[in-house]
Amino acid sequence: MSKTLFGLLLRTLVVLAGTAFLTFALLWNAPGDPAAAIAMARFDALLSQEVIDQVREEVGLNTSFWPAFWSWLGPLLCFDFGNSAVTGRPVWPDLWGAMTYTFPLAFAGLMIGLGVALPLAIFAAKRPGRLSDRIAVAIASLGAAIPAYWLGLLLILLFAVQLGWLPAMGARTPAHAILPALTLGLGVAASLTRIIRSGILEARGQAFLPAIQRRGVPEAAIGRDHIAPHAAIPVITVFGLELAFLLEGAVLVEVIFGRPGLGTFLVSAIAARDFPQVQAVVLLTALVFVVSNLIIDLLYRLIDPRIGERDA
Amino acid sequence: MVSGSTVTKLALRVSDLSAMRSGRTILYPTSLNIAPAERIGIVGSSGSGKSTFGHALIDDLRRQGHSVAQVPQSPDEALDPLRSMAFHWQEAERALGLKPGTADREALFATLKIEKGDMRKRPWGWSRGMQQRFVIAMALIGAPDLIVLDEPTSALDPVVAAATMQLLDQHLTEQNIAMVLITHDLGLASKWVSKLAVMQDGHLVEEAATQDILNTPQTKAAQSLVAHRNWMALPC
Amino acid sequence: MLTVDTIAVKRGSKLALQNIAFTLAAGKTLAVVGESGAGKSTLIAAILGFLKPIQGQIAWSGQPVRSCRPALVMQEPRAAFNPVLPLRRSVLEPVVAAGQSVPEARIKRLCDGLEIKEEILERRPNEVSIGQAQRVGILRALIAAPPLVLFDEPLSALDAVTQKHTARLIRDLQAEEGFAALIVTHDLGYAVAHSDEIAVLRAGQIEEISTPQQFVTAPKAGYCQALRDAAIALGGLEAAA
Amino acid sequence: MRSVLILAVFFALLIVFGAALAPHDPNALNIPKRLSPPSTEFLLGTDALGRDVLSRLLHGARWSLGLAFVVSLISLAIGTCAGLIAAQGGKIADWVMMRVTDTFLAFPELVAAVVIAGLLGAGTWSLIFALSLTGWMRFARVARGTGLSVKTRGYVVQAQLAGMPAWSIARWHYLPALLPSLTVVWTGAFARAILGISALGFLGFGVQPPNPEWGSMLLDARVHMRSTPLLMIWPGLVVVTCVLAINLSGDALRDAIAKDA
Amino acid sequence: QEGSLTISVGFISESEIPDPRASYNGWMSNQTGVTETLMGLDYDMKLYPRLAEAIEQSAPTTWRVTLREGVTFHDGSALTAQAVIDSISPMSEEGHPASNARIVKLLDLAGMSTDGDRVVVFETNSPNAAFPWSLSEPGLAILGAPSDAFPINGTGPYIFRDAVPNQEYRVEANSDYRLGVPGFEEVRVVGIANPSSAALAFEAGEVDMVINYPEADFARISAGEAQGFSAPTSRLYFYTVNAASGPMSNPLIRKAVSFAIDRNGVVDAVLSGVGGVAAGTVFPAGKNWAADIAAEYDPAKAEALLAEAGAVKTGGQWMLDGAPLEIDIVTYSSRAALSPTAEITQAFLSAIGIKASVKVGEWGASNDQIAAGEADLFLQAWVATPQGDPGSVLEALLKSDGGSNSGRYANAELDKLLEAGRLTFDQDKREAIYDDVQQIIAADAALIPVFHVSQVNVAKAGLTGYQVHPTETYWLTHETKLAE
Ligand SMILES: Nc1ncnc2c1ncn2[C@@H]1O[C@H](COP(=O)(O)OP(=O)(O)OP(=O)(O)O)[C@@H](O)[C@H]1O
Ligand SMILES: Nc1ncnc2c1ncn2[C@@H]1O[C@H](COP(=O)(O)OP(=O)(O)OP(=O)(O)O)[C@@H](O)[C@H]1O
Ligand SMILES: [Mg+2]
Ligand SMILES: [Mg+2]
Ligand code: NI
Repeated sequence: MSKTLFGLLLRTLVVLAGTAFLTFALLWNAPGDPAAAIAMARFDALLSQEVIDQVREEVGLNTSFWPAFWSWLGPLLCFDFGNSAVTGRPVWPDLWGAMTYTFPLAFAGLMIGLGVALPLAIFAAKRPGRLSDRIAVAIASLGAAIPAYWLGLLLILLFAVQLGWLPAMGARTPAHAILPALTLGLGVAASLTRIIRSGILEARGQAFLPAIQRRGVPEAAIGRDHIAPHAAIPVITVFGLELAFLLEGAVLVEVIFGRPGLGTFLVSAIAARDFPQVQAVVLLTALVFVVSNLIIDLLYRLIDPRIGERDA
Repeated sequence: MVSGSTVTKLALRVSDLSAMRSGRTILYPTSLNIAPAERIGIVGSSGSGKSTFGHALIDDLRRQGHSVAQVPQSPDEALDPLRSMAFHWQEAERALGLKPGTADREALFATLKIEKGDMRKRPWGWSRGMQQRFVIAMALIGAPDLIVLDEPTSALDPVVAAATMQLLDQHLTEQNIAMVLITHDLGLASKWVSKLAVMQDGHLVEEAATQDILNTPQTKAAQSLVAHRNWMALPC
Repeated sequence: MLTVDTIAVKRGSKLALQNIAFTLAAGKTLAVVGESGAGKSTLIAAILGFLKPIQGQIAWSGQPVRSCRPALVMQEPRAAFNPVLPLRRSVLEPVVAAGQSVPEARIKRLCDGLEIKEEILERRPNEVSIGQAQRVGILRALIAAPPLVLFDEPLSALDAVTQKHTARLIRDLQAEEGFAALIVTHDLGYAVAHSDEIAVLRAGQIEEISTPQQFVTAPKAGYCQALRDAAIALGGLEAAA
Repeated sequence: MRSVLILAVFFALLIVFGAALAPHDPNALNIPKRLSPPSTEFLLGTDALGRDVLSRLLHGARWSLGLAFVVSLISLAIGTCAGLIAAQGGKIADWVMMRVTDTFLAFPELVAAVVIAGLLGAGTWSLIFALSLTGWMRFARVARGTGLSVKTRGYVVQAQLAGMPAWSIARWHYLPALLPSLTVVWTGAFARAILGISALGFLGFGVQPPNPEWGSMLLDARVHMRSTPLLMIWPGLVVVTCVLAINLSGDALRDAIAKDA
Repeated sequence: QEGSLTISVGFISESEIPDPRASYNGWMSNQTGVTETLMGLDYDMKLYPRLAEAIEQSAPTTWRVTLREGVTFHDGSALTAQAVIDSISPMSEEGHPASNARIVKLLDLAGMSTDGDRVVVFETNSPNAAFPWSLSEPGLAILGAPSDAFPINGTGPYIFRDAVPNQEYRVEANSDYRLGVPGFEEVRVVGIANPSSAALAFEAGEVDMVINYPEADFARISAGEAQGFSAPTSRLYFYTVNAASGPMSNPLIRKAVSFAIDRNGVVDAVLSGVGGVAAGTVFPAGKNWAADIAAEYDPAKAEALLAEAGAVKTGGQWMLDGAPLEIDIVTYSSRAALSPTAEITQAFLSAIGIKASVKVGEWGASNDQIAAGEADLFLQAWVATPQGDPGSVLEALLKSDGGSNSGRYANAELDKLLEAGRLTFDQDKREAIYDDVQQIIAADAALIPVFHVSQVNVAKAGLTGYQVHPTETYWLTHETKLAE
């Protein structure tokens, strides 16, 4: 137990350190003057060099790479993300605020995706190659094919402008999350549908299935108990990857729907070269990926304990 | 469990079963009658179409509405590597409409000497012979019209194989069940079945009482099988 | 020469093998018999290095066993073949890996001996019968003339005629090429007729190692007796008794 | 399978000959005729700068389809290799590979884009580089996931015993098992690449203005959504049709492969 | 006084709350009428006393500001000379929430003192004609002591209520406002980054007014019930020229390029005709400081100038010193109009036979390129009069030692004039100086102005008392209301 705990800690640390360092180093060496970018973000206007130099001094960009890196890293070890270079306010409360918008949205998107994908995939896999299959897959693929901003704007046009059923912009009430979650979810649904369908078809070819059918086990139970676990291995992989997609997708969706959130937070932070903010988001996403990867690994082993056994 | 003697079972009949795979006929039209509680052995050289015939037989009978239990030739074809043995067992019980735990598992397992097997493990956590016996045990839960066993003892050592055949014999008699035993082992067949069907190249070439075939095989296939019955009499 | 020096092997938390020690010289055959679940397949996995013994050593002339490119005939015939590839591809793997050219003559000879048509090598594993798959497995194991071959129930799915011819092929090739063979089998008749030594495995331990002669005439342990009786009861050893 | 081939040929033709079919210079401005509706002169109308939409779409195929194809293939190759190394290479390789994947996944694409644009300069190569660099991780994860379960199969054991080289085992035993899920991921990556090219174009590298490219045509048209909706509909339709077609053919390909199996 | 107004705006600066003086400019509080400054800029960009009643210069470095009578903060306390000093002095205290180094530098104060209750005396370190203009800077809001009820204790017609970072900024009416009762009980400002999304929100009735409405949709929407507002601001799109090397170091070629650009065409194509006005000079025509220089489009003259510069046209392509005349244009992507403007310029240049390429990158990267001489033209967008004063931006961009003179333009005469402008206090004399400055810039094409951005706003029918302000610093006054 303590060994797995240690392993978990190590893997988290390595990924966090890796991403943090890489991001910092790349951002630092990126073309353009970070002080100018920060100044632009602060004043929303171009400014003379003196003001920029002043900003540079203020946010500690007048040092070289390593001192800058350490002075950011030092407080971080005490779980202090530092202050934003643009607003001068602590990063953590704002980041937390952004998360409270993004995570529920991402979760809702994932659920919608799953809710659409599962029935559709099962329906499609019933008769592979037939018209019903083609139509179901086409519907699902549409989700991936329609660019998110197209879909988002269409949804707003239909449900907010034409029908007036749902609010279009902002994030004040839970109802505000419906359209963005739908936009996000339909994108997720597409790849999920296709991978689930593919997984089911793959699982259908297993040699033991005829015998189980002859044993008199009902079709539904076979699907649930035998096909689903076999199909699950590629599916959970993709499911985990959809997390990455969700965070990426959130960037667009949040902009379209005027929602504050991690996406908006990150985009403006990068544009403004707001190192502490960028780093905080990167660390957070890295953490999400480590944890999700860990869960995926555990699930693999749970579903198919042969995995990992021969490593021993 | 219903006592077998009170149930009168019907004769089973399949006619003109055939099978094509990858554009090749691997089973030519074949018919077979199985009297109630009759025990028929299907023998033939490897690749002669025994398993194919077995599958076709089961599918056809099930289509006719008979209940048939099956023991496939390889446990890989019978067990889902991702589900535990306990799950398979419960699933088989449920499929027969039994409440979980009603089947007399302990007795079956004891006779088959797999009582020490860990039911929480998945099939590949058991040795192949153990898996095969587990599949046989599953086939013996209910009281179907027919049990089709495809090489049930191929992975078993003689001690266990003998015990298994005895258990099977007893179950069939008690429940009045017919059996089709697919085997390459004439010695085995001679002991446990009353009628033999010999297959060759997708045809059922000879069908007669066991002793008749052992004593006076008519076709070349049967003769060859009879000639090579066991090791010690190795002629070559 | 294969040396197994008092090994113990764990499977999960259970001790599946203990105190196993024997040697197997080139050109010799060791038959391993024993009840199902005794640990025969586990022994093979351990020899090939897929399971690490928790104690003891296994070596081929002082080297790790895998370094001599041993061959294995698997107990589950179809599992040894990639389901999406024609059998020929899998069969040729040992040859390709060794960088040799395709030994058409040898394939022909093996096919003849195993009584399989060469044509079935073009099929995929689920398009052949299990007995055929088993023989293709043997073909694959023998194709590159390995110095050590491990057979896990090589004849279990074969009819008596094919069994005999297959057994003879293995014996002939062994005589020519001098590989060491370890054969796991339930078939006492086969063990007696075709091995130099018979090891009886029971509950993870070797109960007895003896020559076939001793095994038939003067079995030491009670289990051997039981095996023989059962074999007779099933109809296998009848004629010899 | 045939429909897939027809489609592939069609796309290839579009990439190669699309530009030649264009009735106008895709970059020729015509301000007096800006935002004109479809007419015989401009079959699909003109954009805000008076350029012919049809010609821009035809020229854009090279950028959008061609680049997306290259990028998704490179990602596929890198990702599959990485995933297989993780699955096949033992515990340490797996650990290292997966941590690298996590790191790349967590690493914001935007940062990568900004930096690569700066380091390599704007251009097709840095675009391909950036998109591949941020696109391979999905393949790696999928390849590893399936690879881990294939690893336990008997035929892999046999191949190892035979002493087959690792790449050959990967090629012959892992790849066929991976193909179905990889094709699904690949078609997804293709779609993402089409849109990704335009997203990165906005960061100032890759396809430079005035070169036409579907994604940025779509983005540019957004402000005209209500007044000149057709402007947004054309590139949208083209992107949707292509991505849809690619998705569907991916599935057909998958089924064809599975049937062969 | 009733009802509520919801305004959508591209982004809501987070730095306003809780102290609009802090670090950066307090635009939102000023725009929504929460805070007021001592001086103000009117709609013609002329300076007027706002909280001040009068401002006079008693010595080159001494400014006396007399406050209005009877002004109170939202919490009821009186605006006194001491209150003004208390509001400004923390800005130079490091670590104080109001700390604002930029404004401190702008003011460059040596000291502040009171002369009675209503007069504040400012002492600057050096003579600075821009000082009164600096007092209109939104960040120089005069605030009373904050309290829980009035976290931003301003003096304006609206009282700050609450804010959700990045999302919403809400104010309520100050019924005690000295000039009259404001027109709305409540005003909400919501942030919608994407203009198309904002337009949809407007159509869905979720917002009543959109600041920076998509120009392309302006004609359609204002043809319906909605009202459109559009007026030029001092935000200038212009080309910085690489005056140190390459073809642009030749003033004749610079002028030729300037003549080759049809600025009205640019405004039509890029801004749908409403998003800007063609720029002949640095300041928007008709407003304070603007010299009378019209935007000229004359391709023939452009070609004549090229010939005069020694270029020869062969095969429709201008050649200079035997090589084709090629111009590299760089710009950045953060403002949507930049890249199409550059593209059109490219087209206009090629129309007269000059080959041009466009590279869209980041502002910093593009700036580096022009500074390194790797590009010839750098399209940027600056607010030409950040506090209404004309000097600072021109000095930064064009003085030979200017901090943002990335094109390395150098002109001794211009340097001298700009210096004089900063030190001249008489308004008429200053105007004359900056007129000369603009003439030199135009004659030498020291930079190439393209257009002044118009702020394009849309509101629902009936909004009165609202105008677009040229520095975008003001939205609401107490007079802004919805007519029934
Ligand atoms: N993967 C596994 N994990 C845990 N235990 C296992 C595993 N495989 C086999 N065992 C156990 O190890 C013991 C020995 O199994 P093994 O497969 O070696 O038997 P065997 O002698 O080959 O039997 P058979 O003749 O039936 O094949 C059995 O009790 C079995 O349940
Ligand atoms: N899918 C298929 N495509 C082509 N031929 C097939 C296919 N399946 C089986 N066959 C062939 O059909 C014949 C009969 O196969 P079957 O499995 O019934 O034989 P069997 O008698 O059970 O043999 P064994 O004793 O070896 O199990 C074999 O020759 C086999 O090669
Ligand atoms: Mg068979
Ligand atoms: Mg075994
Ligand atoms: Ni013979």
